[in-house]
Amino acid sequence: MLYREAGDFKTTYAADSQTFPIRSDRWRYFAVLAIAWGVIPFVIDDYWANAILVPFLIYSIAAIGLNILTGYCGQVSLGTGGFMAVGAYSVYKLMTMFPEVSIVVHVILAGGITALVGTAFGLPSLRIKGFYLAVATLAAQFFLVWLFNKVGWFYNYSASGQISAPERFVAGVAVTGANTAPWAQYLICLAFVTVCAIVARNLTRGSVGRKWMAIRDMDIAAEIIGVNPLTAKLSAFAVSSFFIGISGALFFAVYLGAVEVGEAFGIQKSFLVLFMCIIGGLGSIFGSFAGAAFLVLLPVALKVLGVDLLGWPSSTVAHLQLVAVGALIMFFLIKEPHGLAQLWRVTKEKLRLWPFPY
Amino acid sequence: MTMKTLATAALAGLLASGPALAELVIPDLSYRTGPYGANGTPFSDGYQDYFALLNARDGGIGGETIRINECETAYNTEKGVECYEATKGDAPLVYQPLSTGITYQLIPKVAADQIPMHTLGYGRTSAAAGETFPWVFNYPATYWDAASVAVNYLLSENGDDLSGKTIALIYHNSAYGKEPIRTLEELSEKHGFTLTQLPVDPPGQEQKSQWLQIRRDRPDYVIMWGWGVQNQVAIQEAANVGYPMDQFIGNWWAGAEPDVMAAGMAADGYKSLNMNRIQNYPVLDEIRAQVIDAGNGAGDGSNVGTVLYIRGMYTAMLAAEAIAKAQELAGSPQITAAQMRDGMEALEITNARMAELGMEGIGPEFTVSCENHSGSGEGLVQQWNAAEQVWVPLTDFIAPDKSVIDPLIAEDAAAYAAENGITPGCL
Amino acid sequence: MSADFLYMIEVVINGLMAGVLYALVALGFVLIYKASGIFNYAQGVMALFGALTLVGIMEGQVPFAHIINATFGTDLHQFGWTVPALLAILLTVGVMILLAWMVHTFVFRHLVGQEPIILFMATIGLAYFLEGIGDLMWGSDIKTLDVGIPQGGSLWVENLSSGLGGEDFYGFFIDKLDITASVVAILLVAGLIAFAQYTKQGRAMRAVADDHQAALSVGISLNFIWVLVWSLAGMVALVAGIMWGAKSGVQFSLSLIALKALPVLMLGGFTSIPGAIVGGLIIGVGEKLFEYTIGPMIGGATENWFAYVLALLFLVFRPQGLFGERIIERV
Amino acid sequence: MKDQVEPHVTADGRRIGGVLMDLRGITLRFGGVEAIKNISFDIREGEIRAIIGPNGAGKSSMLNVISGFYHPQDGEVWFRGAKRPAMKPFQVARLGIARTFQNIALFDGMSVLDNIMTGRLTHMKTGLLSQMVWAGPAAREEAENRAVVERIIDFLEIQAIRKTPVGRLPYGLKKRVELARALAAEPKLLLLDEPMAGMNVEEKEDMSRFILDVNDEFGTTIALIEHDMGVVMDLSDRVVVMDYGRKIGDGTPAEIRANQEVIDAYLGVAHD
Repeated sequence: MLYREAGDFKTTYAADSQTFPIRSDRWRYFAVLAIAWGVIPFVIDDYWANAILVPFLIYSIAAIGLNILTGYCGQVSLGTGGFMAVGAYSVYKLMTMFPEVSIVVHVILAGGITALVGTAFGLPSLRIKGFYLAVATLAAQFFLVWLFNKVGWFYNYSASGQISAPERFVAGVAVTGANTAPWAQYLICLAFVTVCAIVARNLTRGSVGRKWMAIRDMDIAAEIIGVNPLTAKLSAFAVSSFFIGISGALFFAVYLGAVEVGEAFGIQKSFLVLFMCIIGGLGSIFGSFAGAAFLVLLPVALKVLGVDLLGWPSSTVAHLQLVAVGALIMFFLIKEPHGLAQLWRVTKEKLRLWPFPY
Repeated sequence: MTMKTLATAALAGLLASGPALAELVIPDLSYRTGPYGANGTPFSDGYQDYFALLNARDGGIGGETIRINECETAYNTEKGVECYEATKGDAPLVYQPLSTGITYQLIPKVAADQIPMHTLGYGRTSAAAGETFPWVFNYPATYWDAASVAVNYLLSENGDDLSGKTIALIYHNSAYGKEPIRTLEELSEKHGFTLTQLPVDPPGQEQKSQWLQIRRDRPDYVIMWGWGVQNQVAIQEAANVGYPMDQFIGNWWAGAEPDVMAAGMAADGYKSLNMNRIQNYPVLDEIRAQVIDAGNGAGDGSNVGTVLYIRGMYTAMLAAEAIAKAQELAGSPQITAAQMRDGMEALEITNARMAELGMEGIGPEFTVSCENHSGSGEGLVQQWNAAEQVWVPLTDFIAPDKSVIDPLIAEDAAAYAAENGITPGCL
Repeated sequence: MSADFLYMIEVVINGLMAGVLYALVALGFVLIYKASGIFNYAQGVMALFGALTLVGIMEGQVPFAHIINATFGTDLHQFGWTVPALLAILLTVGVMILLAWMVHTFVFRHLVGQEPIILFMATIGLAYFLEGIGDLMWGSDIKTLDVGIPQGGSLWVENLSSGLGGEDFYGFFIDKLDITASVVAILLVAGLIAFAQYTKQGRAMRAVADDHQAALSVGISLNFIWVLVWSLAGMVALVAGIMWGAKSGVQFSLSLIALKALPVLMLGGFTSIPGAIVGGLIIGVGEKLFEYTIGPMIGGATENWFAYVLALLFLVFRPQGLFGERIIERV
Repeated sequence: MKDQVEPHVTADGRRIGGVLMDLRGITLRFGGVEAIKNISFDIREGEIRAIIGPNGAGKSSMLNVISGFYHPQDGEVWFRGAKRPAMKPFQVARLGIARTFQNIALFDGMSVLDNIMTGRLTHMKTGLLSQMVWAGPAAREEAENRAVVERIIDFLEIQAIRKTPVGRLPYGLKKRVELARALAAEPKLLLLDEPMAGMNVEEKEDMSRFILDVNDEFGTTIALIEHDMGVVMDLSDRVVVMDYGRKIGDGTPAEIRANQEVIDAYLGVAHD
C-alpha cells in the first residue's frame, strides 16, 4: 500500500476541487517545493544552473503556456519561438528604457505585451482550424523574427542586431548580467515558475479552463451551450502568450544574457516547446514539467554517456543523438500517445492496487 | 566532487574522473552537425590536429601535454552555453567558439569567470578595445577590418577612386551578416560609392530575387557576407545570371572549398578575402605524417590543406604561441587562464616565427596590446581556380583603413561599457 | 515596353518556376495526407535523405563508414567505383521504397487511429531520426550532385527576348535548371494522375483516400496502400531533392524546403493535388513579386514570412482553401 | 387547428403558461435546397412540445434554428414576447435555451462532473484575474455552482460516475450526462434532439421518467424530437409534424393521431 486514496474523505466542494485531492500526492508536492526552494539553491553550481535547471525552468513556463493553448484549448500553435522573441525584446526595451524599474516588473510587462501580440495573431483562429491554423501560426513565427531582425529600434541600433541584457538586481542581488550567481538565476526562474504553475492550475480547474476544454473537445457544441468562441480562444491565446512571453524574457535576460533573434527564437524553438507539451502530455500542467525535463535532460544525458563515458567522437554522438531523440519520440508516441503525464497516471493506478491487482 | 560529476554519476551510474592536472586544457566548441556542420568540421580538424602535432612532435608546449576537450554545439547558442559550462570546470585556457552568436553569450561570462576567449576574425568587432573587453581577443583581424580591406582592394583596382561606382552587399540576415554594414556605410560616404544592401534569410536556399535584382542593376562589385549554404547558392546564382566572378568578393567566411565546389567550373574566378595565405606549408606534411598517418587525426585527413582547415590550424598556432608566451611570463610550464590572458595580450607574431613553425607567410605580422586586441587587421584577396581546384592568393596582406574603423570601435565599446557599467582599463 | 515592366514579367516567370518546385514538395505532403491523414513533416528530410543516398551510390561511398571505422579500426571510405546517374537513381528509388516500408511497418502501423497531432509529432520524430541516420550513413559534408541537368541562364531565351525592351533590358533570365525542373515536375504530376486513374493500385489508393472503411470492405489492403503512398512520396521527395541539390549541393539545409511547402498546403488544401500545384504557383509568384516590388522599401528578406502571411490572409477570407467546397457545419 | 389556448392547468396538475417561443414563417435554405419551408408554431411555458416527422423532414434543422446554430433566410423567432434578433448560438444559450444533441456532443476529454459544470458557464461571471488567484469570488462561485450541479447529479442518479471521464461511459449514461449538462444551465427552454435514440426499452423508460420529472419539478419547458411514436404520444402535450420541410400537422397527440396527412406521410404515400 504505497499509494492510497481510500479513507481520504472530502467534506467540502472546495476540498474536492483542490489541486492534489489525494493526501500522498499533496505531501509529495510539498516535498518537491521544499527541495526546490530550500535545498537546491544551496548546492547549485554553474553547470547545473546553466546547462540543466535554468533552461528546464524556463522551458517549463513556455510549455505550460503552450499547453494552455494547445493542450487545453486545442489550438495548435507553431508560433512559440516568435512569441518568446516578443517577450525577450520587450524586456530588453523596458530594461534599457526604464533602468530604475525592477526587472520583475519588466518581465511581467513583457508577458503582458506578448499577450497582446499573441491575441492579435490568435484572431485567425476564429476562422481557421486544425493544421491550417498550425501552419498559419508559422506566419507569426517568421514575421516576428523578421521584424526584430529588421527594425533597429528593437535592438537599440546595435551594430550586429544582437541584444545583451544589462545587469539588474532584485533585492540587491544580481539576477541578470555576467556576475549573476547560479543560485540567483535559479531562484528568480523558480519564483516565476511557481507562480505561473499555480496560476495555470487555477485557471484550468475553473470556469475559464472548462470553456477552453469545451472548445477543444467540440467547438460547435461548446458554442451552443453558451461558450463564446471569440473570448474563449482569444483568452487562451492571451494567457498562453503571457506565459510564453515571460519565458522568452527570462530566456534572454536570465539564461542566455544575449540573443540573436533568428538563432535563439527560430522555428526550432517552436517545435521544441510543442514536443515538450506532447511528450509530457497535452492538457496537463505536470506533463509540461515532465516534457521540459525530458527534452532538456535527454541531449545532455546522451552526450555525457556518449562522449564522456564511452569516448566516442563528438560528431558521431551528435548524429546518434538526433537518431536517439527521433526514435524515442516515435517510441513514446507508439507506447503512450498521451504522454508522460498519462504514463504517470497509469503507474499511480497500478500502485493504488499494488500489491493486490484484483 | 562537483555537481558536474554528480550529474554524470546520476545519469550514467558511473563517476567521471576529475580533471587531470599538469595538462594544458583547450576546449574546442566545434560543430560537425547541423546547417553549418560542413564548415565547422574542417576548422575543428585543423584546430585539433595542430595540437596533436605539438603533442606528438614536441611533447606538448613547454613540456606540458595539451588535452583537447571537444564539445559539439551544432552552431546553436544554447548548446554553446551548455558546452561552456560543461567544460569550464576543467581549468581551460582559452575558448574559441567559431560562432558569432555563441561569442555574444560568452563575452560577459568569460569576463566573470576570467577565462580568455579568442574569436579569430568573427564575433564582436568592438572587442578589439581591450580596455573594455579584457578577456576577449579577436586578432589578427575583425569584420570591420575585412570590410575595409575589401574596399581598399577595390580602390587599388580602380586607381584609388570608387566614386560613382556601385557596390552591392549580399549578406546573411543575422548578427554576423549585419556586422560590416556600418563600416561600409562610412566607407561609401568617404569614397563616394553607392552601397546597396541585399539581405538573405538564413539558411539562404532561395536567392533568386536577390540575384535577379543584381542582374538588373548590374552593380560594379558584389561583396558577400555569407556562411553555409548561402555561399554555394549565391555563387551558383551569380554564375547563372552571368555576373562576372572576378567582381564578386566574399569575406573570409565565404571563401572556402565547400562554397565553390557545388558550382563546379562556373565558380572559376570567384574572389574572397582571407586572413591566411593558402599554400602547401611544410607543417601540413608534418601533420599528415605524425598525426593523420598515426591515426590520431580529428578527422579522416581529407580536409588537410583546405581553407578552413588551415584557418583552424592557424588559430591553434596562435593559441600555442600565446601559451608559450604565457609560460615565459609566468616562469612555469603550468599556467592558469589569467596567465594565458596575459600571454595573449603580449603575443607577437613575426614572419621569422611563422617560418620557424613551418608556415611561412600564413598570416600577417602583428602584435597584441591591452589597447588593441585585434592585431593588424590585415587580410588578403584570393581567387578560386576551378580547374586546379585551388585558392590562389592574389595580393599580399592589405591594411585596413583604421582611421574609419577605430572611431567606430571606440564608440561601440563605449556604449557597451556604459550599458554594462564597465570602467575601461588595462588589467 | 518599358524595361521595368519587362523585369516585372521576368520576376513573375521566375516565380512560376520556383512555384513548380514548391508544388513538387507540397505534392509529397498531399499524397500521404490524403491516404492516411498523416501530415508528414519529414517530407523535407526525405528529400535530403534521397539526395544523400543518390550521391552516395553514385560515388560509391561506403555507408556508415565513420561508425565502421571507429568500431573496427578500418579505413573504409569508398568502394572504388562510380555508378551512372540513371542506375543510381533507380537504386535510390529502391532505397526509398524500403524506407517507406520500414516507416510504415515500424512506426505508423502502430499508430493507426491516433489523433492527427500525434501522427504529426511522430513524423517530426521521424525527421530527426532520418536526419541523424543520413549523416551517419553518408557524412555531413556538402556533396556535389551532378546528374547531368544543365544549369545557368538560357541564352536562347535571353537573346530572343532582349529586343523587347530598350537599352536597359537585357532579356529574360530563365534558369535552365528551373526549366528542367518544371518539365520533370509536370511529367511527374501527369504520371501520378495517370497512375491514380488507370492502374488497379491507383484506384485502390483513391478508394482509401475517400473512405478507409469502405475500401477495407471491398478487400483493399490498407497496409499495402500506405506503403505505396509513402513510396510515392519518397520518390517525389527524391525528385525535389535532386532538383534542389543540383543547385545548392546536397546538405542539411535541403531538409528546410519542407517549410516552403507549408504555405502552399494552406492555400491549396492538404488533400488537393490541383490545389498543391496552383497554390505552389501562387506562392512562388507572390513572394518573388513582393520581394521585388515592396521588399526593397522595407528592408528585404521578406520571402520567408510573406508566403505564410499571404496564405493566412487568403484563408481568413476563404477558410475552405482554393478548391475546397463550402463547409456546412452540422451537429 | 391553430389553437389559442389560454394558460391553464393540465389534468396531472402541471401549469401551462403563455407563449414562450413563437416561430413565424421560418424558411431555411442550404444552397438551392429548402430544408424548412415557411413553418410557424409556438411553444408555451411549461409544456412538453414534440416535433416529429420522417427522416430528412427538417426536424433537426428546426432545432438548430431555435438554438441559433442555423440562421433562417426568412421568418422571425420570438422569445418571451420579443423578437429575437440574429444571434450567435452562445448568445442564444445565455437567453436560457439549452439543448442536447442527436449524436451525443459531450466533451470527451473531461470528467462527468466537469461536463455538467460546463452547463453552468452561462451563470459563472468571475473574470480571468480573479480565477488566477483562486481566492474570494472565483472559489466561492465555483462552490456555489458545484452545489447546483450536485443537485442535478443526485436528481439524475449519476453520483457514482461523477469523476469518470465521459469517454469511458456507456451510451445510455452518456445521454443522461448530456441531459444533466443541459439541465445545469437551468434553462427556460430545453431542447432535446432524439433523447431516446438507440436506447433499449428500460433505458427509454428511465429517460421518459427523467423528462417528465424535469418538466414537473423544475417547470422547465421542453421541446423534443423523437422517433418513437409511443413515447411521443405519452409524453407530449402538443405535437408538430414535419415532412419534407413543411409542417403537416400541429396539435394534441389525439388530434395528430387522427390527422390524415400525417398518417399518409408515415405510411409513405407519394407526394406530388
